[in-house]
Amino acid sequence: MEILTPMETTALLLSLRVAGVAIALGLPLAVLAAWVLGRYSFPGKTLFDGLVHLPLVLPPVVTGYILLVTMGTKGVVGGWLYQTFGIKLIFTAEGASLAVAVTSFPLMVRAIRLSVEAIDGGLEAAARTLGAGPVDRFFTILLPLMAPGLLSGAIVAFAAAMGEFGAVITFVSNIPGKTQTLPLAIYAATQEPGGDAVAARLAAISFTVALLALMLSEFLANRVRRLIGQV
Amino acid sequence: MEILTPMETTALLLSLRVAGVAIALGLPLAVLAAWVLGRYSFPGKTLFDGLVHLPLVLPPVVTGYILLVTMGTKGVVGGWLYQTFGIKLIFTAEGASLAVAVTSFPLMVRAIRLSVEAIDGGLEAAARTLGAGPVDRFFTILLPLMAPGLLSGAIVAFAAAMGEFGAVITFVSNIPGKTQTLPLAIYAATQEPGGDAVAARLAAISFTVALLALMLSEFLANRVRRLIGQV
Amino acid sequence: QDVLVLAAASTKNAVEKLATQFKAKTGATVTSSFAASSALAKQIENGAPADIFISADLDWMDYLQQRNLIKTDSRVNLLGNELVVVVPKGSTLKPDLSKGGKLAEQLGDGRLATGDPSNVPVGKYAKAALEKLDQWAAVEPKLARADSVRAALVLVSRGEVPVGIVYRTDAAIDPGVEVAAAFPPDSYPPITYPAALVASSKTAAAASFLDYMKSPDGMAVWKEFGFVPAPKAP
Amino acid sequence: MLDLQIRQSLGAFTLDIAFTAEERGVTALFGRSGSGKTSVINAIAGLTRPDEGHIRVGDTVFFDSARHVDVPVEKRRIGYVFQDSRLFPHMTVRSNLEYGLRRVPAAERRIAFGPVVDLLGLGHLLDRRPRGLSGGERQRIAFGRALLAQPRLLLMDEPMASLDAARKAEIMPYIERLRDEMNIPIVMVSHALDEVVRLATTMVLIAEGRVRGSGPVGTVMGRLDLSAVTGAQDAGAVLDLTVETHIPEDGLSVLAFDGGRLTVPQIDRPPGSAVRLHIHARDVIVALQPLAGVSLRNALTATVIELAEAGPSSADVRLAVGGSFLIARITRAAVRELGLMPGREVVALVKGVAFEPHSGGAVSDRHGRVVDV
Amino acid sequence: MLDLQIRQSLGAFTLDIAFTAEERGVTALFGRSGSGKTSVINAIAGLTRPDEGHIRVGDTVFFDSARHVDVPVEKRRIGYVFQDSRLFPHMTVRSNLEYGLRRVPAAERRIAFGPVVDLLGLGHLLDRRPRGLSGGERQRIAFGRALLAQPRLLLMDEPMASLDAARKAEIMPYIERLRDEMNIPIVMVSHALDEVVRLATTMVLIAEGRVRGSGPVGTVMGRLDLSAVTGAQDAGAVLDLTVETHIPEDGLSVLAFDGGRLTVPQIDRPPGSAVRLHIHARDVIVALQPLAGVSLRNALTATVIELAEAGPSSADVRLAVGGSFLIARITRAAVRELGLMPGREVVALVKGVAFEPHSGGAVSDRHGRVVDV
Ligand SMILES: Nc1ncnc2c1ncn2[C@@H]1O[C@H](COP(=O)(O)OP(=O)(O)OP(=O)(O)O)[C@@H](O)[C@H]1O
Ligand SMILES: Nc1ncnc2c1ncn2[C@@H]1O[C@H](COP(=O)(O)OP(=O)(O)OP(=O)(O)O)[C@@H](O)[C@H]1O
Ligand code: MOO
Ligand SMILES: [Mg+2]
Ligand SMILES: [Mg+2]
Repeated sequence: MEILTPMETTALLLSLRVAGVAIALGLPLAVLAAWVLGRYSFPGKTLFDGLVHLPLVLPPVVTGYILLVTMGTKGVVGGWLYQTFGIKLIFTAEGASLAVAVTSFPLMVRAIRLSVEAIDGGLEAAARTLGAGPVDRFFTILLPLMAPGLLSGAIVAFAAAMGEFGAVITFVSNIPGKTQTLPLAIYAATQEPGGDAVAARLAAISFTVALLALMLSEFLANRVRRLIGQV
Repeated sequence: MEILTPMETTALLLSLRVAGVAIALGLPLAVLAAWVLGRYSFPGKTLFDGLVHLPLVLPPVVTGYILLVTMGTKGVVGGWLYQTFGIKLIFTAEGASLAVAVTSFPLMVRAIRLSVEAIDGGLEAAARTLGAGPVDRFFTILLPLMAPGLLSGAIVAFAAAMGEFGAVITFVSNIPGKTQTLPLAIYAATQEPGGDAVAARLAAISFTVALLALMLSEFLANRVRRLIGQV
Repeated sequence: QDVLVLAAASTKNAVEKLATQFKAKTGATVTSSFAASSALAKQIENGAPADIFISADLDWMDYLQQRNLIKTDSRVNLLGNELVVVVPKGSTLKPDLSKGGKLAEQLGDGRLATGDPSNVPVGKYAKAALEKLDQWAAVEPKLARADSVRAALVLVSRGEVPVGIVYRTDAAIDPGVEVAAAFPPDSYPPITYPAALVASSKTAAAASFLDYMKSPDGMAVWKEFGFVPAPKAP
Repeated sequence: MLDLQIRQSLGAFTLDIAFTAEERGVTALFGRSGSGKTSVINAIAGLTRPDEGHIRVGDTVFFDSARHVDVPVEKRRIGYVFQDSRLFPHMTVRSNLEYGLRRVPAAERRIAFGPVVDLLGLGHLLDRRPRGLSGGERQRIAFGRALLAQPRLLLMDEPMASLDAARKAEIMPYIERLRDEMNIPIVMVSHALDEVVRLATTMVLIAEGRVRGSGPVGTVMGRLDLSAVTGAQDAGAVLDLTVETHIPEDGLSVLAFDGGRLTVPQIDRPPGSAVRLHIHARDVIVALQPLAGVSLRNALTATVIELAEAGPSSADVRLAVGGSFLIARITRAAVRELGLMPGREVVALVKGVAFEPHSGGAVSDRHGRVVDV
Repeated sequence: MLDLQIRQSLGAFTLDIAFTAEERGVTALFGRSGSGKTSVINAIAGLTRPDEGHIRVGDTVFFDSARHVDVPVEKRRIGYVFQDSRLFPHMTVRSNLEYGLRRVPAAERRIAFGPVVDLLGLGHLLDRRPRGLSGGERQRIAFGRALLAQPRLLLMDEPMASLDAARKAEIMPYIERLRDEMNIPIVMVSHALDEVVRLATTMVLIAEGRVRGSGPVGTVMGRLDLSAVTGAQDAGAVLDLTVETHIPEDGLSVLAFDGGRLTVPQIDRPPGSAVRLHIHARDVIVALQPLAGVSLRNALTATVIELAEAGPSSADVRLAVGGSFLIARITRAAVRELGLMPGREVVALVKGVAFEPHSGGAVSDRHGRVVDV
């Protein structure tokens, strides 16, 4: 028996790509948001924090629907993107990335923010006396020291991205080879007679991928911790 | 216009209760898991970590399905619970709590684990020289110092619990007043032509609740940080 | 040019088989995306580049038609289905579908699984049928409202509920359940799966695939999966 | 001119500090634990913000509440050696050391990497990370890091508390060079009077958040009533002298002041240089007439000015030697036996090895003031 | 008996330490920064695990690699005052202080809360949290916390480095009481020779992870070749004496040893008590005959034993006084002028105020050994 059918391989690879792109795009923004939330006070901070968490609070289908309305080719943003750059997100893998990026964003921010808050302010004070301005300090002190949280946030977001269903199917539908990620394939399998076995196998694959990602992240986290002198 | 129909009020209260119970039950376990994962090494650690993350990786519907199969009255565990204690989880609010507890569990563990890892080992060493054994240290040193992470984990889990759809509807289905949480009501609304307005209003309620929860958590986190001497 | 079909999830196997056959015949590739009818309709509304929409009920097709998002002249009632009562395999329960019957009592402290009558098509039909049979009021508090036919079916085949109301097509593909009774055809509005070309579709092959699905060859495939021809408009 | 006047509430503690000091030189903040020393230098660095007041160094205004000036820390270019070392845990020792250096334009780099590393004995640690370093190692790195940032003003909070005597002896001359050759003003906190006396030009005594006395080290130290604050063990006086000649064959130098001559271990300064000596009260012996056949090198004619109790059995004798003062701590039994009283002419004897030489930079600030609060 | 023999790799650094010390008393670890002192006490505490060796205190085996004994830290009941204070940030000062105390059965509590708080001057801080406390305040709390845990052995890593002289002067007698009255064995790291001499019974010199010399403080300090390690400034000798009589009217005490008598500031010990004096080399003056009319209280007949260079201009003269030894640091010019050479009879003069008295617990360990590596 082959382990994966071509369709399943496609779904797996697509999931990896979609999740990968989502994390890669979301991470810098998440770091920025976490930094701002973790280190500064400003009016409207709680509202901003609330907006960051919104995708977590809403059922994913609703998030997907909001994306559909705003980022579809008829939507405000999506329409502009389409008219101006010819970028089309709906029904594309890029759109799937956007959907999982949005739903996993709060998870990244939370993890990274925790790391930012745990960093000893005394070190930043020391860097200031050594002439480092805010951006400089951000890159030379905060960013390296938040690396474990960043990794943790990335991995949890990656796992969530691998499992995201509602937002994806609602925004970019369920097109094999284009937008049918593993969770959608699992869903599709449950719609078929005797599909449970297939669904179970796909779920096992998901789990294996997540396990590998976790192993990688543990390994990296240990290295990072050694690098930043925590071990 | 009234702000909420009776049905919506019911759904909101139910959501709060379901999420609250889920966090209350999940938190101690999450703390335990985070402590073990953050402070100790043991064979099978990655596998354990993987299992903790499983609900994040799998589409919620699949998680709900797994719960149905295991915790339903015909399931291995659920059957035993039912036979032995007459506890029935399926189609009940308790079951909904279980479902959201499971899906939000990895989020709690991640946040708390980050906090555990950020605690200076030197403090534990000091506590050891003062005669504190592992459990003693856990309660007197680690637990208070991980409080910000615990809060953060709880709030993120609460938000996710407020938004969980797939696992809930699959495991306990959608019974108004018993298991129809806000997301289920929102989803139901979006499935009807012209239901968008209702869905939007319910989503706004969700958002408001989440915002309030966040404000509360920020407030508590600041107090906690003052209490544990970080500010 | 590929044809993209957005179809209600319950039509998945049949549509895929039709697509394979169509490709063998014409060489044209048909891709399909299966999801809830509501999601698909909204995707079309928001600019999804689809060619054909197959809805599980009339409401969402009407929704698009009102907004001029489908080619009205291409709209057809493609299929029909039947509403049946299923029980877990081996169950001896004989559902009482008589007018004013005791279905609710038969449930005991169990529940009746079906789609959510507020928004899932199968639930709407079930509600109509039970109302017609004067059993709705008794059964309603005992509903387990699933978000899809499949989810309702799982509850039955796992034995978590003693009774479910689903389409015959779904009942046919789940070995864990057996059809214990069928609702009288006049007890609920005809179950209709409408199909149409999407307004923005520019693919010539789309029309011919739609035609193929309506053709006798196509109908044979539908039948194979338990669907019945569309009921005549009342 | 270092000109500081600040008022700041820290919880229940209030800081209310004002002093001025020569810009060139070392200002020592001296006071008991919890008196507010760290708080003062935090304000100078800009890490905390006084409620009101001003902080000026020469022409530069770092802070002035009246004029709404508050230069950000990173623009002040004030080096700070923290009481806890605050090394960056994720960087190697080398990167820590270079952190400030790299942020200074090459043209403004006067303190070079190599010499600092050598001075501080950090060569073998450069590729390590802070974790696992010993307390003294961390402190030396923190010192080097602050130095290499080419500060315009250097703050040091007990920089040598965790250093052994030998390392201290190596570092002190270097701080002198910073002060004298590089003209970097330094404000330091120290509990060790020998460090203060050797390095400081101005001394600021702080108690309970207020200045108890400030001025040139010689003036502050020579006041008997402050010795209670400075710590009984370390009472003594400070003399400013000029190098007269060297006796290379004995490794000695002869120093002159208006009260006479002192022979001390050779000082590496050309004749004519200004030099300061801290003479501990317990190193001064009082005799009624000059002695012979004894290892004491230095005999100065002196007049008893004042007697004060220093402990249950001891007394401090303030002696005028020319226009300067010395303090001798002797037993009260000796006071009685020798019949010491104000006005009495005596000989003050000091061992030649008792001196800790302290050179330069001191002459100019003789006009400093003493503030009583 | 404190019996320690460990070998441990720490990165590139290797610790290879063996020494024994009297169980009753203070063992001082002395050595330069990075020599391995903290590493040794970490091993004693059980915070790191030696690769091999053993650590025993009296009958208790804390660690023995051969016998696979490794008592967990929390079971050792060893108090540890860390080099960094490691206060619990989330607890008030009071809770910090009580942390260890509460974990000891009431019956075993010999050190009470109130007196420790008073001694350390912590009363006004009890309700504060560690954040914002000054360096010295933190260190005092850490000390109190370790004490109140009623340790069976107390480890202190530079406990007084950040304390001012006055506070130090208050705390030292307390440590003496712990040592003498409560019989708590203490192992301390210190860079300050005055602390070591005053408090320690046994001194262990550590350099580069190895023991350079160990034994009773008097023996170790009296060796000229070790003064390079202990720091040139602080060379000196240690005399063990007996209180002979007190002269209350002068606040003086007369001490006797086989080399004669010394008059010192009054010591609070009954006649007959054993007492130790550290006599700094620079406090000893050499004369060819007894002097009159001078504030020097103490003249001892001595014989020059050995001369050694101590610096470019100074020499250390080792003197035999009865069966004991003194070291005098004088200029080489004085050596020449006085014609000092081994065998020469001289008078050693010491000022009465030069003494830092150190009482008790020292007589018993005169048989200690000196180890050379
Ligand atoms: N885990 C470790 N990894 C590598 N090197 C280490 C480790 N622990 C200690 N060292 C090194 O061992 C040496 C001894 O360190 P230790 O802290 O014992 O010194 P110390 O004598 O206490 O010095 P100080 O007086 O400066 O505190 C130092 O050079 C230190 O860098
Ligand atoms: N943020 C704060 N909140 C409350 N009290 C504070 C704060 N900062 C400092 N203090 C108090 O102010 C006093 C002065 O503290 P500071 O650190 O300046 O003392 P210090 O003179 O440096 O003492 P040390 O020699 O012990 O380091 C201390 O009693 C301290 O507890
Ligand atoms: O295919 Mo449906 O929309 O679940 O009836
Ligand atoms: Mg301080
Ligand atoms: Mg150390």
